[in-house]
Amino acid sequence: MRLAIEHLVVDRGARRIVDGLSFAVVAGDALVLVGPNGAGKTTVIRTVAGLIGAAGGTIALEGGDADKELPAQAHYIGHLNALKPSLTVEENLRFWADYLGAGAAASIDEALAAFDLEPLASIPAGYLSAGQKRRACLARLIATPRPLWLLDEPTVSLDAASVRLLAECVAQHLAGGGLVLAATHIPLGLARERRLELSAARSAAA
Amino acid sequence: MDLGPHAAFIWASYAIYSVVVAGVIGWLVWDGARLKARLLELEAKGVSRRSRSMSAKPAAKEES
Amino acid sequence: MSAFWTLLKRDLLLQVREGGAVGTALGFYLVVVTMMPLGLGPDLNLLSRIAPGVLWIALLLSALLSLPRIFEADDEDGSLEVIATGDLPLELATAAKALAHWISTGIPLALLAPVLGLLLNLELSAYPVLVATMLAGTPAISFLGAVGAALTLRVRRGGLLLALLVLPLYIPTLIFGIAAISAATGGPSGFQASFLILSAISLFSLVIGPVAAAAAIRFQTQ
Amino acid sequence: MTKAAMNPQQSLTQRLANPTRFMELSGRVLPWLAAAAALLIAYALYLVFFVAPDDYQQGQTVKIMFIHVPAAWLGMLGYALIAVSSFGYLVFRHPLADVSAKAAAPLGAAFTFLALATGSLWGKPMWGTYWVWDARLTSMLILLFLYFGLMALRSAIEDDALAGKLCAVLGLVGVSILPIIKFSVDWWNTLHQPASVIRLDGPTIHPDLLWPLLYSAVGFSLLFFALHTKGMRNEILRRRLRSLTMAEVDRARTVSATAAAE
Repeated sequence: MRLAIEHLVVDRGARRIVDGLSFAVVAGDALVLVGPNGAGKTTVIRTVAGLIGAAGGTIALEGGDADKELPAQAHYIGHLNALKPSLTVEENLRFWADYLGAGAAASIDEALAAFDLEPLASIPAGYLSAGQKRRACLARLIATPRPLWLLDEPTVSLDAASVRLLAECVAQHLAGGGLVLAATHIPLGLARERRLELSAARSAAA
Repeated sequence: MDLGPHAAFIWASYAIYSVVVAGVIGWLVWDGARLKARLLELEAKGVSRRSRSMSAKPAAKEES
Repeated sequence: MSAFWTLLKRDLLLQVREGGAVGTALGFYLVVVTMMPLGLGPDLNLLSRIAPGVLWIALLLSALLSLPRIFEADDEDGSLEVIATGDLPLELATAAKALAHWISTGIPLALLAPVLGLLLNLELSAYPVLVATMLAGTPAISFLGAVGAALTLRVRRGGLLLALLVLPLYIPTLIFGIAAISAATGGPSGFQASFLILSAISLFSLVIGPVAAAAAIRFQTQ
Repeated sequence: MTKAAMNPQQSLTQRLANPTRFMELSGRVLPWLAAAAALLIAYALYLVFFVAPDDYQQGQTVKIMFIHVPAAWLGMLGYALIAVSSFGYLVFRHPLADVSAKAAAPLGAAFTFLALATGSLWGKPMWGTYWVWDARLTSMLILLFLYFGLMALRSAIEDDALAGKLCAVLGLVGVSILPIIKFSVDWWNTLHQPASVIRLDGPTIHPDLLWPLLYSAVGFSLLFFALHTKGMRNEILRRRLRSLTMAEVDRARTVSATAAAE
C-alpha cells in the first residue's frame, strides 16, 4: 500500500498555502511533516483527510480498498478530541468504533489497554484531564483498524509516558503494514521515521 | 393635471418609487467611485496586479 | 446503514444524558401558550377558535430554540470532522442528526400540544387530529431547521439569524398544519387533503434538508 | 415565463467567463443600457400621465399599477436570477455567478419592497385599508423575508468565499420551497377569503392601459439589468481591491523577512 501525493495545491481563501507538494508514504513507513507555524502541516493533513478540497494535484492510496474513499480508510486525529463529555470513555470509544468501523470487529478492550485507559473506562469523558482526554481520543486508532493514520499534533498535552504509549502503537501499526502521516513538534522516537520539511518560504516562493 | 380624489396615494407611490430607485442608483454610483478611487490610490503606491499574483493567487476570483 | 443507526442512537443517548434542551423547549412551549390568554383575554370562545394557530406557532418557536444544538456541539468538539471521515455519506449523517432532533424534540412537543389545548379550550374531538397533524408536520421543522442550523454553524450568536432564515420556510407547514386541525373542528376545508399535503411537505424536506445541510457543513469545515 | 427570460442572461454570463472581459464589455454596454432604460421609463411616464385613460372601475389610481406591476415582476425576477446564479456557482464554480447572486439580492429586495409599498398605497383607496392579506401581497412579503435572510447570512459571514457558497445553498433551498409557499399561501387565501376580492390586474385591462404598462415593464427591467451590471462591476472592483490589499500585506511581510535574514 502506498499513499501517493502529487503536485498538491491547496488554497485557503485568497492565499495559496500548499503549492505543488509531492511525496509518498509506503506501507510500514511514517512520514513526519515538520516546519514552522503556517507552513501548511495541518492543511496537508486535513486535505488528505478530505476535509479540505485541493485546488490541484492528486491524492491516492494505491493498493487500498477500491470501494472506499480515501478518508474512509484513514483515521484523522485533529487538534480537537471529538469526545462527548457526558459519555464514558468506553461509550465514546464504542461509538467511534461502530461509526467508523461499520461492522468491522471492534477491539475496545485492546484500545483501552494500549493507552492505559482501563481504570477510566467507565468515567464520563468530561471528568478527564487534558492528557487523559487526548489518550481517549487516540485510542480510536486502535479500536477500529484503518490503514492510514493522519495525526495532527497527536502528542499535545501528553506526558512523556503517554508519548511512549503512542510511539508503541505507531510502531506496531507500521510493523503491521500501516501508514502514518503526522505533523508534530515532539519527536515520536520511531526507528523508521522520515521527515519532510515544509517551510513557509517554500510555499510562498513557489 | 387632475388625478382625482386619490391623488395623494398616486403621488406617494411615485415618490416612494423615486426615492428608492434614486437611492439604489446613488449608492451604486457612489460605491463604484469610491472603490475606483481606492484602487487607483493603491496602484499609485506601486502595488500592481503582478506583484499580487506572485505571492498569492486570489481564489480564482480574478483570473480563472 | 449501521453507522446511521449508531449515530442516531448516540444523539438520542446524548439528549437523555445531557437533558436540558428538551426540557427547555417544552417549558418554553408551555409559557408561550400561557401568554396567549393573558394577552388576548380569557374569552373561551375566542381561545378555542385560535387554539390551532397558537399551538402551531408556539411549537415552531419552541423548536427553533433547540435547532442550533443539532450540529453545534459536534462542531465544537471536533466530532463533526471525524463524522465526515466515516463511510456514511455526510447527507445521511445530517439526516440521522435531524431525525434525532425530531425524535427528541419534535415528538415531545407534539405530545405536549393536547395538554396545552386544554388551556385554550380546544374541542376534545380535535385532540387525536392535533397530535396526528403535529407528528406529520414536525419532521419538516427538524429537517428544514437542520439546513438553517448548518448554514449558521460558525456564525457567532447565530440564533436570531437562524430564526430569520428558517421561519419563512416553515410557512407551508404552518398553514396546512392549522388547516388540518381546523377541518377537524368544523373548519372550511377537508381534513384529508390538508393532512396529505402536510405529509408531502415533510417528505420533501426529508429529501432536501439533509442534502443542503451536508453541503453547508462541507463548505464550513474546509 | 421567468425561466425563458433567464436563459439569455445565463448564456451571456457564460460567454463573459473572464471577469476582466466582463469589466470591459459591461463598461461598454452599461451607458447604453442605462440610456435605453431612462428613455423607455420617461416615455412610459409620459404615456401614463398624459395619454392613458382612467380605468372605468379604479379611476386614476390605476396609475399606480404602471409601477407596481413592474416592481412585483422584478422582485420575482431578482430571486430567479439569484437561483440561477447560485446553481451556476455551486455546479460550475464560476466566481462571476457568485458576484451576480450577491449583486441581485439588494436589488430584488428593493423592488419587492416597492411592490409592497405601492400595492399598499393602491389598496387604501381600493380596499379601504393599507394592507389586506391578499395572496399576492402575502407571497411578496414572504419573498422579502427570503431576501432579508440571504442578505443577513451574507453579512454575518466574514469569509467572502464561504459566504457565497452558503448563500448559494440558501438560495437554492429558497427557490425550491418558493412554489410550495406560493401554493400554500394561495390555498390559505381561498380558505379564509371569499372570492369577492378585487383582482388588481384581471384580463379586463383596457388596451390603452396595456401599452404604457408594457413600456414601463421593459424600461424598469432594463433599469434592473443596468443596476445589476453596475452592482456586479462594483463587486469585482471590491474583490480586486481586497486582493491588492492582501498582496501589499504579503509584500510587506516578505520585505521584513528578507531584511531580518540579512
